[in-house]
Amino acid sequence: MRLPISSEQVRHCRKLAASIAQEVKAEISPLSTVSVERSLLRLVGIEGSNQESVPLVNCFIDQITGQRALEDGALYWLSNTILATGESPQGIAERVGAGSLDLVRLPRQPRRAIEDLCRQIVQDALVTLFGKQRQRREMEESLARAPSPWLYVIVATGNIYDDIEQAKAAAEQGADAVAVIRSTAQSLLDYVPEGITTEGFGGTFATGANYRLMRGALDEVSRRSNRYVRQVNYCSGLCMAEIAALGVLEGLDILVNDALYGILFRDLNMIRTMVDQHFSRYLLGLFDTIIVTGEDNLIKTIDAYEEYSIVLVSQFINEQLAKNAGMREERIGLGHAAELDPALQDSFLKELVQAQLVRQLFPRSPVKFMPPTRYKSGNIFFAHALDTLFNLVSVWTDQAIVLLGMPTEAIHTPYLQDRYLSLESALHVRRAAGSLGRELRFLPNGQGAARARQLLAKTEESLTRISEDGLWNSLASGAFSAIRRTRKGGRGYDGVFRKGQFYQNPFLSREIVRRARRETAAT
Amino acid sequence: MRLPISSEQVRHCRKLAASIAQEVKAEISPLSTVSVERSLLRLVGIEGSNQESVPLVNCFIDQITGQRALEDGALYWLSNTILATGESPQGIAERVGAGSLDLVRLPRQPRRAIEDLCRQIVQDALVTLFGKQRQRREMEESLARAPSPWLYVIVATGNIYDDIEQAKAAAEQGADAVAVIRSTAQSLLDYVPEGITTEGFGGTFATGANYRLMRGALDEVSRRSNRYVRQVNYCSGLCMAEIAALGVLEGLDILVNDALYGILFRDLNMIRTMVDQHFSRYLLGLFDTIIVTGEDNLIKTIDAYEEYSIVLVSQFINEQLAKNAGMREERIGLGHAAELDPALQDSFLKELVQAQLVRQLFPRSPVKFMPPTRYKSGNIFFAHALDTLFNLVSVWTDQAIVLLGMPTEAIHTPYLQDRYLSLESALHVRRAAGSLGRELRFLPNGQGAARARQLLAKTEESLTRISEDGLWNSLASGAFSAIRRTRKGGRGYDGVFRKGQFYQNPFLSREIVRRARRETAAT
Amino acid sequence: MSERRSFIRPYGDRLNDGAVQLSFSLPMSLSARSREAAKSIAGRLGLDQIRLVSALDLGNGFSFYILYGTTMVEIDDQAIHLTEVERPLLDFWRINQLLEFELKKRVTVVGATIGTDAHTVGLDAILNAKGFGGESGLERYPQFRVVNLGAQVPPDEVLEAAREQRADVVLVSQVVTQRNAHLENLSLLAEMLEAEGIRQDLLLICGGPYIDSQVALEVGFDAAFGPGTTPLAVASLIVEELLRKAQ
Amino acid sequence: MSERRSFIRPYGDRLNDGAVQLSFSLPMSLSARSREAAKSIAGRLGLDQIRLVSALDLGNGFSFYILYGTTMVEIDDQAIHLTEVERPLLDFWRINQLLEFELKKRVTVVGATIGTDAHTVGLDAILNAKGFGGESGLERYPQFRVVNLGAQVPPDEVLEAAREQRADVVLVSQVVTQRNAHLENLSLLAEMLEAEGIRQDLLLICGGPYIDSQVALEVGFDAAFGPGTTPLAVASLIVEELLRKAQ
Ligand code: B12
Ligand code: B12
Ligand SMILES: Cc1ncc(COP(=O)(O)O)c(C=O)c1O
Ligand SMILES: Cc1ncc(COP(=O)(O)O)c(C=O)c1O
Repeated sequence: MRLPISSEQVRHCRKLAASIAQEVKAEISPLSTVSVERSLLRLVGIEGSNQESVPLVNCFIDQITGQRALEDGALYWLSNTILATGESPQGIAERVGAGSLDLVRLPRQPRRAIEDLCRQIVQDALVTLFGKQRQRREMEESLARAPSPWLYVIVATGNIYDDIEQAKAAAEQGADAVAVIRSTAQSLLDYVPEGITTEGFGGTFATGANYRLMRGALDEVSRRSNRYVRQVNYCSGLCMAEIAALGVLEGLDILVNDALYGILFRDLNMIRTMVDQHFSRYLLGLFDTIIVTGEDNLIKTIDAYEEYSIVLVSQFINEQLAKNAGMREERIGLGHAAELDPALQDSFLKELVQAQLVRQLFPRSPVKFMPPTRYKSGNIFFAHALDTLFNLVSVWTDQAIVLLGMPTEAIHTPYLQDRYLSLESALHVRRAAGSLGRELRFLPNGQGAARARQLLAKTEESLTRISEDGLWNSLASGAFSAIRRTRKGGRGYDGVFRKGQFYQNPFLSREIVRRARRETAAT
Repeated sequence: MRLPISSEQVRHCRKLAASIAQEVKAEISPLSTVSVERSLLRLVGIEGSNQESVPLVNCFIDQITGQRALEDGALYWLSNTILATGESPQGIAERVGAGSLDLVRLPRQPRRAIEDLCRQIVQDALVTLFGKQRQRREMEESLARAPSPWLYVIVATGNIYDDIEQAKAAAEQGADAVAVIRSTAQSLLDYVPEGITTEGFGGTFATGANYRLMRGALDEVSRRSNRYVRQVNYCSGLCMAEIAALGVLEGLDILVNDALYGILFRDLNMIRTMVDQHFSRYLLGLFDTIIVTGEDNLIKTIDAYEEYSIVLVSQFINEQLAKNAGMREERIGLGHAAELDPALQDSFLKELVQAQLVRQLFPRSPVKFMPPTRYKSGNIFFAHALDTLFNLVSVWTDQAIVLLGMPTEAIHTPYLQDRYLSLESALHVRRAAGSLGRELRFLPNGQGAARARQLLAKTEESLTRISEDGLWNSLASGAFSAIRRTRKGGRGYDGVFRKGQFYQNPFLSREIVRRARRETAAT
Repeated sequence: MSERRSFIRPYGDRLNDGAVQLSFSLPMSLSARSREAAKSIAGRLGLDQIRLVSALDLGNGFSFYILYGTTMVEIDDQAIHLTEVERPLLDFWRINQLLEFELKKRVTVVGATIGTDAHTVGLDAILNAKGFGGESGLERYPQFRVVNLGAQVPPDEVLEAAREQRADVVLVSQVVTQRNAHLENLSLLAEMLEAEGIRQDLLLICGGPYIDSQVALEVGFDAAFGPGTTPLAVASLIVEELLRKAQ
Repeated sequence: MSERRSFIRPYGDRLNDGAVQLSFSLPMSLSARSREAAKSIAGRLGLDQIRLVSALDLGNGFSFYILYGTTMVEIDDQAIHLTEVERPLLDFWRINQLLEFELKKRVTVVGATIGTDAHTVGLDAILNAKGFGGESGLERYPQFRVVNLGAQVPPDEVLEAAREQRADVVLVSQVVTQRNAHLENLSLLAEMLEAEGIRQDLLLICGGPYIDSQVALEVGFDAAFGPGTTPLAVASLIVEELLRKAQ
């Protein structure tokens, strides 16, 4: 059911986005951030927090930052310390956390030895992680395949134990992916809280321990119901890179990871965010994790019909940034949403066209489609009707991942039964309308085709302007949903640094990665 | 959004149905029934009942039947009595009702005088009725036009006053047509109850007085909301012809009127029903009233997917029978329904194809589409989702009249708020998807097209068999939903009679009708 | 996790939060007053933390409300009194065996939908060979003789048939329940059978989607079946009860 | 037909039938016992003629119920106590006129969404020139000076701004109410303003879709606005209250 659009124009959009992304990459290559460094420490196995509940990875980075030694990076100082003291990474981190070890005061070891050790530590870490990944994929393959689209629901009680009960129920009801919504504004924290949490606002904190509990629960239902249920969380905010590391460590399947979200909607610094997103995506790409982007946010506060093309603009940019970080298209789940005002004439047709256009522009992406939220009211019956139509558009246009709308969207974070009702409708539509897309065609000269062409033209125009101005200036001039951000403004800029001459990050080395893969395969 | 079907085959189906209808007409032409005769009395203005609450028209017909004088028909005896006594029709009927007048005992007046008087009475009656009809159409035209499809809801409290409150609310909520469901099995009564009624089971009695009250109420909302709201009732059962007369007298806009329903689902005699349906349709055709047929019933108890073609078979037959009675296609609202099991794979696509096929086979018919009922459960949320999909199919395939499904279908006759929720969903879909049919095409070789061709072939086959066997034998052999009826079996056969040599019914005279129209136009 | 604790409360977002959803219409136009009235009603039903989440004008002086609230009501798991008995189901083979070798007779079942009710699908699901939910109906059981009178049967015809056919079991279906039409029909039949002195010779069973077991027993029935009933459930009960009576 | 009578009961199919729809989940697997529990809960909420119309297994030891029933509760139309005041709305012109010539000052309004709440749309609807529901926001009124602090503002920053800007009115929005997050934020702000001794110089108003007026007044606010509030409603209240205070 293809829309008649110009493939020439699509190629041009992609080229423009690639040049925008390329410019960003060039600027951020020499940079790293505190979050990236902490993620490296997590990847090599450091976990836990000190007596004041400060995560050990933060203690470590804070110490070297305080000593103005951050530029050499976490792995340099870790290796140096191992060589100097013979202690384990975790042991070292614990002593740093307790305040009984001063990293920078130790004598600097020979550069060559440090480099070798770094490579060894990283290779070992990669072998462990690749091994875990292999086990997970084996488990997935041992179970029946989930039909398409995947039905994605959220749990958001604030208490991980309640989340787990509800996630298990949702999985049994037919959910293919379950996301734990984060406690509001975790994006703003420059550390990842530790341990199991039972209090949160509008959601549950993302912590390694919470991830692990949920993973266990979902694995249990997956096995029981012979259907692999995917675990989702948010990889955004000041700890974007660290969350990516945790995601990889704890075996998450999908992470919500958007290059622009933090900048636009959390007022995070743009340079910081770009560096963090790059490394987080690099990591997720390495372990073949799916990311989904957050373009729904772009049309939550502006006219979603008139300004819809901003979604496409952001998708093209997100795609190229992720590809630059080494991800393959099959893992870049671009986001979009059905947020048109139901009072609009032909709103269903318009949503259908928009959804099909996205599907067609990014044919290999596991696109993630999000439901109506803005125009929902407390009328749970009408909300359910709207969601059912949304489900139909999703199935019909063959979206890959569908976040299900809730009848109580305008009331509360979903109750147990709300999720059931949503899944029931979506499962019905998936069964009832699975072949629709193969049976119907758009008229080449209808209003639908015209809308698609108009959207693509507008997207091309915006991408042209952004590629001329560069991403930084475009963010400053309000090109995205009229939000303006300055280059050095926003939270987290002080966590960005230029890598020094001793800086080490062998995770980026193709050579080490290749060796680790070979080693994993051999075991 | 046309389905690729053979127009040759469609023409053949229509020809077969025409021959079936023609055979019926030939057999029933010499016949009349007590119901037809009572309807004539009603048309010339007789109303009310006697002290034992027996309608005067029944008293009249019962008396001549008792005297074995039915064969000459009601109008003969009425005119004879007028000539003999100089009394008014109503006065005569009242005396008959009171038992103080013996019609058959009066001396027979000259045949010519009787004929002339009959024609005069009928012409006067027609002038009055054409006048009423004109007023009604003028009112309709003075108001804004209802968008398509018309949204049709039912009220069914059993109490006409409650019905009126609910009908007015529904009209204000956006209903275009309101039907008062009848108290269960009124079909089986061989009289039309009289007066205003406040008790009924599963519905409200159809009476002239109830019609009048509802008409007043709907006219009031129509004017207030500048939208003509149509009044619907059931014209079926042993009083089919009489109800048609009442419908015409009281200005109803739409009557549910099916040629086979009474035979199959109420075990009424087939000859009786055929005579009644013919005259009822003749009358309704005269006053350009819309009829809607009841093919939904055919698939309520059989496999609605495997046996769907019976709907099409019945539609072709209903169409030809109605045309034989003088109706034009624009007033023959053929019925169909979305009753597929939601558990069926691709059920949405299948419903879409079936709905489109009906639309295409009967392009000028104001087809009436009915919602899922069989597979609804007490889960009002899922029921609402199903109805929303049904609404989409309705709008998409451009059905003319859509009976709205209720979230509480499996629970109770609709509550006030149930109708609101249904209308809300349907109004949304009508606005949101109004252009869909103009934007999309079926693939010529998809499973949809194959289904359409298969259905048409099966229909042709059945019609061929029925036209070979004749309708009577086919009804006996279970050709319709496996229900078997014998020619002389079922209720009401004793009310059928062969018209005698003095029999009079000038309503059937083209000449009289033409004169009446001319007279009406002149005033 | 199955039964968690012995005191049970509604669960919305957390164990024991008591969350409940409510909706109803009022015969008032929508206004601040009507919204207040809606909240008061929820309050009088004992709900706390009431949230009026939707208030819609229905036209013609009516309005509709959707509310959420919490209730402190809790049910003692141990004290739940079952009106609906969860009977162990026998199987097809066992049923016929028990009838043939224990009860030692072929059982005659007379079935009908009574009054003006024309809904046959439910009763047919139990009686017709075709059955329901993948199970065969009673006609398929060699040890049952089924006489299905169909729909719209007046109670006196049921009585007549029961006597003529020497019925062991009478099965009646009632689907239309608006204004309690079914209760009149059911009571009337039970009374007639009693009056004719054959009530004690029969098992008298009714069914239908809106039948309240409690009420059915009160008007004189031996058992009542609700929505989703399968032929096996009915056959099992018949065998059990007939064997009990025979002892 | 508008207000029909002075005692009001829910209406489903007939005046005074008291029909009510209810739904909730239970932490029990679906079974005859759980269905009974659901019916008992409806009974304990005071419903009669309870019909359990849907009982669904939610998996993992939970189940969901939809019920209908009737209630005898009735509300005395005359005795409805309005918490939500239906204030006569002034118009744009009249508001500016009153401020200019009666109150004789330009009113400074400081607005913010406080705590970690990031929902700005609601407050912006009231404050931004663009407005809401076809009405202009307060920025468009010549007699209002609007300082919109945006979202995620800690209460102490609101206090600071109120003092610095010499605010006449403080408007706070709270949308996230899960676990009563908003109540903590609102109380904290009210207390801080009190402690700093500037509470009495201000009109303190909050709003948001799930704010309960009653509770807002209890924690120290002068007024609260719910879903669908228009700028005119807020402006009218401000004028009225400031004039009253000025007297
Ligand atoms: C199909 C249907 C019809 C068909 C019936 C065809 C037929 N031959 O049966 C037709 C179109 C004729 C029809 C007509 C009417 N219907 Co009807 N109909 C339905 C519908 C859509 C499905 C019923 C059904 O077949 N269910 C499937 C069967 C298998 O389920 P079941 O009946 O519950 O039976 C199971 C159990 O209850 C139990 N059971 C049932 N009986 C018995 C008996 C015994 C002894 C036992 C052991 C078990 C048992 O076992 C069965 C298998 O599990 C329902 C709505 C719905 N979705 O439920 C409305 C519904 C039942 N109908 C309704 C009404 C009002 C009518 C009419 C009266 C409307 C009117 N005024 O014209 C008419 C008139 C009919 C009449 N005189 O009774 C209402 C009843 C409202 C109420 N609570 O009182 C309903 C609920 C629709 C509505 N919301 O208004 N209907
Ligand atoms: C848009 C939206 C967002 C956007 C917000 C964008 C923005 N810049 O505002 C984004 C995507 C960022 C977002 C995020 C979240 N959201 Co949000 N969001 C919504 C949504 C879809 C619409 C809200 C809206 O804009 N309504 C339109 C405005 C005009 O209405 P309003 O707010 O009611 O305002 C009117 C009145 O209430 C009143 N009013 C409001 N404030 C004030 C103040 C004063 C002084 C006055 C006088 C009047 C007044 O006047 C306004 C005009 O009439 C709702 C669901 C829904 N459909 O309602 C969820 C919803 C509000 N969000 C919710 C949640 C939980 C979140 C998150 C916390 C989830 C998470 N954990 O990540 C996040 C985090 C945000 C945060 N830190 O607060 C929940 C809240 C649940 C609850 N009851 O606690 C909701 C209900 C969704 C849900 N069902 O879970 N959200
Ligand atoms: C892309 C994206 N990332 C992250 C989040 C949530 O994270 P936080 O509230 O911590 O910013 C959201 C919320 O909707 C989102 O859309
Ligand atoms: C075609 C048709 N006529 C009439 C009726 C109802 O009338 P009665 O119950 O009196 O047979 C129905 C009910 O659904 C119907 O479908």
